[in-house]
Amino acid sequence: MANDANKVKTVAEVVQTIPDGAHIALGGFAINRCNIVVSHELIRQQKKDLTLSQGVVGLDTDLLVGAGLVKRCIMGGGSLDRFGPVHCINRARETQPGWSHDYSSLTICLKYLAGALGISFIPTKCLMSSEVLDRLEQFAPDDIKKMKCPFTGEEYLLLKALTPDICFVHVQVADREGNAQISGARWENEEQAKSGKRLVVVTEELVPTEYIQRNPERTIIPGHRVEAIIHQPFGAHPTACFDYYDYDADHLRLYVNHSKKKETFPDYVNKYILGTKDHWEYLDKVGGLKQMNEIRAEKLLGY
Amino acid sequence: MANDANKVKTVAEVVQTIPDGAHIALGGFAINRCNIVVSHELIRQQKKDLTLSQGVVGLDTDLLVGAGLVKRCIMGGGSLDRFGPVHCINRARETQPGWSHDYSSLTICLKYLAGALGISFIPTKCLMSSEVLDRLEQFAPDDIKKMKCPFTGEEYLLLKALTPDICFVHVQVADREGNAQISGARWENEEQAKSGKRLVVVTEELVPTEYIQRNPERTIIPGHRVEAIIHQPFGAHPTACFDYYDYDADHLRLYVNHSKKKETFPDYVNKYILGTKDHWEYLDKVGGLKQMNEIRAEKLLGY
Amino acid sequence: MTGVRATEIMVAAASRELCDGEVVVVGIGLPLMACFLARRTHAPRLTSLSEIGVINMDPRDTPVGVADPRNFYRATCRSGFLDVMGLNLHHGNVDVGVLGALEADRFGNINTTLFRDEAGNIRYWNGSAGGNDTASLAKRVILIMRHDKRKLPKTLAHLTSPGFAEGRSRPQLGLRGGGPSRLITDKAVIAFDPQTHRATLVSVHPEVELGDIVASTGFELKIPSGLNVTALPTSEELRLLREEIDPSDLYLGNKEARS
Amino acid sequence: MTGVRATEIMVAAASRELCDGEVVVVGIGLPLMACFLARRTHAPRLTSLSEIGVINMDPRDTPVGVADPRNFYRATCRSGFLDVMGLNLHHGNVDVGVLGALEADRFGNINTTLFRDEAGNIRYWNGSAGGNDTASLAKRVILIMRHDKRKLPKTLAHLTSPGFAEGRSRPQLGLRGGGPSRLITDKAVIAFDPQTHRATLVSVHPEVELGDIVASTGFELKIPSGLNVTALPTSEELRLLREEIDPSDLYLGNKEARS
Repeated sequence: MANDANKVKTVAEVVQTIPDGAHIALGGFAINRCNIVVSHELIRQQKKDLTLSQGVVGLDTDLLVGAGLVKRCIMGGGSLDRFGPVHCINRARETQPGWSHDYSSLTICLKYLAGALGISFIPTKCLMSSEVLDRLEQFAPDDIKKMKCPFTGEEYLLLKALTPDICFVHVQVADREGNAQISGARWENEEQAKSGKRLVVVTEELVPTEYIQRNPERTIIPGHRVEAIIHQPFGAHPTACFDYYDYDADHLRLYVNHSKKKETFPDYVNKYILGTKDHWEYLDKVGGLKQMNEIRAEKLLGY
Repeated sequence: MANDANKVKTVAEVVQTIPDGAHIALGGFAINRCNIVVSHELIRQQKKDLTLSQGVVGLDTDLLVGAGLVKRCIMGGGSLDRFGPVHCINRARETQPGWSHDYSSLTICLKYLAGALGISFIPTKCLMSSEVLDRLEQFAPDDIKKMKCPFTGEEYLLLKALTPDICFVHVQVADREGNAQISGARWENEEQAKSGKRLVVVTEELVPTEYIQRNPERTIIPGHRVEAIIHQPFGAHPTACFDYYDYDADHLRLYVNHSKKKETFPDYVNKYILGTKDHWEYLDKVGGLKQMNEIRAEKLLGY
Repeated sequence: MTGVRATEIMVAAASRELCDGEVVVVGIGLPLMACFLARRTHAPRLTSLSEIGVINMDPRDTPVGVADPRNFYRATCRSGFLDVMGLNLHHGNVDVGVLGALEADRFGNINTTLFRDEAGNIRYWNGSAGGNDTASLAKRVILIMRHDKRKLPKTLAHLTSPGFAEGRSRPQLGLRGGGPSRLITDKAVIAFDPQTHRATLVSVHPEVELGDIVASTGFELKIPSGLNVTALPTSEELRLLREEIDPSDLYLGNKEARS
Repeated sequence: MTGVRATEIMVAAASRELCDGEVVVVGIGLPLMACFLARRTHAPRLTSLSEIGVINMDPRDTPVGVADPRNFYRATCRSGFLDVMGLNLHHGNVDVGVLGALEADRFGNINTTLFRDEAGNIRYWNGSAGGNDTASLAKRVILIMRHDKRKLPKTLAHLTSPGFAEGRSRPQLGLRGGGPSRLITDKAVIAFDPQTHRATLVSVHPEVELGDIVASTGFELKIPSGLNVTALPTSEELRLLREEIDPSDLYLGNKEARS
């Protein structure tokens, strides 16, 4: 991968390089560090026929599915926690059998790990004797096999590696090379980010490399893996970004009120996404500086 | 694993619980964070017929082999960097064909990763078409197999998981529960430490849990995995412990002068190990407070 | 039991199933409440793991979900799926999984994926997330659920996470973990027979009629002689739940008691 | 070439093989020196990986080995084998491996495990460490070695890390990486023929006789017409090597030039 000199890009520039039909992996989890800024721009640019993968799907993926951009979802589960289920994704699952390939959190993570390690398969003892497996055997028969361990004789499932075309991960800090550090839990962020052909980091804060060098044990993503850095404060709103801001509970409720019904979802997209030219305009529309200050994280708590 | 209330033990107490013939994994690498305090005590207690495994063998393993405690070594390579080769290990390899099972750094790490993940095998594209593989097929035929990926048809080697009976890792800080954080590079420490049936942490500094909670993203080993914590400042001497002290170059040279020849090695063991009752006495014998101050790490450099 | 709510009985009963020193993977909601209660009472050395990558979380404010940063507070380790669910759960050193579900059957198989609504249409819910991993691998599993005929049916709408599927033993199913040990509802505590693996009543909550339990259970429930009454939460347990663990009644005040 | 040492020519020649923006796994010694020189001259955006788990190390003091904490200084990432050798090298995004060796043969296979001493006895050395991993997986490999008959033999004492074993192509060998591209010695720069995979002379260092090279090479070396003379290090390269990169002559002063 070429290690370009100027990697800091706008989300519009980055999204322009993504072809229709691409496999995109998003780094959010339910209502935490979702790639909202990326999802919004994918919708503004009306990308088509996307395959999405994610450990536990969240608002970033639900938005894309609701907006009709997604033809296949590879996922381990997901919800908007107590704000509600991922209604758009669930509608797609209800109406199109086999539209989603459903795994579990760990098995999606192992699939990314295999992709990141450059091995095309990895064994697991999860999913055995479940309908999750039955459905994968029905709808994704080329992605899952059974095998006896040649050393122990124990039966395993082999999972096929996931290798997305492009991965996005929202982080708290990154430098201009893409060296990125994540605070709080990081679910399958590392394995996912390193599993793909391209990697783009969205960061709350752009820091000098010297800051990274102070605590290089915290670097989860080394810069040479990163093709582009998008600098967007409050880029995960209305989901949370630990140490930076809490989720915006009011906006999440508003979202769920719209996403509940197919008929009302376009209103949300039109107003907050198509009706704004970029994330700054979106942030203004959802309450601007005053509201962002409202959800800003407290020092000790991180939310 | 029972999570006992008092896990802080002496190295003598811990080593007493290790049976002859055990498979021990040590966490050192060449001349960095070697489990010297553990090796010394194993020698004092004259354990027998040990199997040792380590990614890149270092002084901790060389000592045990030189003292005649080891019947099998599973390793990825090793040396004492520019201070010399691991003479004791090399003598054993020269005189006993098949005594060591030689892999590479990554393949040993993958074997530990498989052990840590609880999967009995893991594929790799390393070692193909090499004499390293030929010898493993000769001397460890039950530990390595070839296989075609059922998804891609690509040929892989399958490595058998490593699951040591007991793992030791030397860290900079740990609390009384065993929550441990490592500074500097950590080679295969995490995968190795989590691969075994038992895990013991040797720490330079015993910290309150509140210190761990300040930076829990840095916790490499969670306390519930840890059976015992040995608190021993300068416990890796004469090897380095980043942020705490540099390697002791004079003592390493003295070691290599003794280890070079089978005949002179017992002098080293008698004087510095059998001739001292514990690590504090050993530290006094190798220069005590003045020498430890000499090698103490400088703030910004960490060595 | 004046003023003691069913959710509080459930949480206290689940808490008592957890032993000091054990390692527990917990789902959000009542499972988390049970874990926090155990740690504040008889099991101070319990280790709690959250799939997202949090160990020993000790929230000041009740988290609304597993991804709520409130659940990261005072943790001793923040990592990810690979560490918590891979290097711990799949490694084999998790003693207990505590899970909620949409449905459970008489073999302790659970469904967290979809259900049939009143009109008979399939409605999707969350899917597995860490549920299948935990049910497959933990040494034992405790289920916490509301007790009604539709949630405890004869046949699941979807078998997301296996207990003793078709009444078979765990080794027969190719599974490593020990399977479900308890199903704790708002009416009773249920175990699974060691031979037949079938749901067997253990204790009935105070003031609940046996007939009500039978009528609210969609599957056949084995009822042994000599039934116990579930112990009520102690006043200290109630104080902890109400004042420290869920003062805003986020989970304990939920009539659905859904986790 | 007054005062220019063979080690300096080797390091400068190796440095020029590295392109800006590339990702390089480097062994200790002359490989590391070459990488640092490249970064300070034409390749400021080179990424260096050390197997132990260090990325972009920028030492103030010359490290004595890969495990020397001097090599951790000013790094942008400190992780471990799994990250550097697994999630990067095995993943397939390492452009170049720069390695030293005890022996190399005409197909660029290398030995870092053992050698025969004067008496013909087998003497063990280090083994593979990250060598086999790098040789197997990097897109291309640059070897840096002292040039003598015993170090460049017809038959290796041990094939630790494959180049083009038995003259076969990398896919035939089941290997993903592209194999060795250059063998840089204290006498010459050698490449491997794209068809036959055999060692082929590219350039001869200044003041080195072709006859000396042939006499010091244990294997058959293809010698094309139109040989070049290896460029000397520039004065700026020499200054950097002597004043900044290895001021204590730890590696550059080593007559053995062994890495």
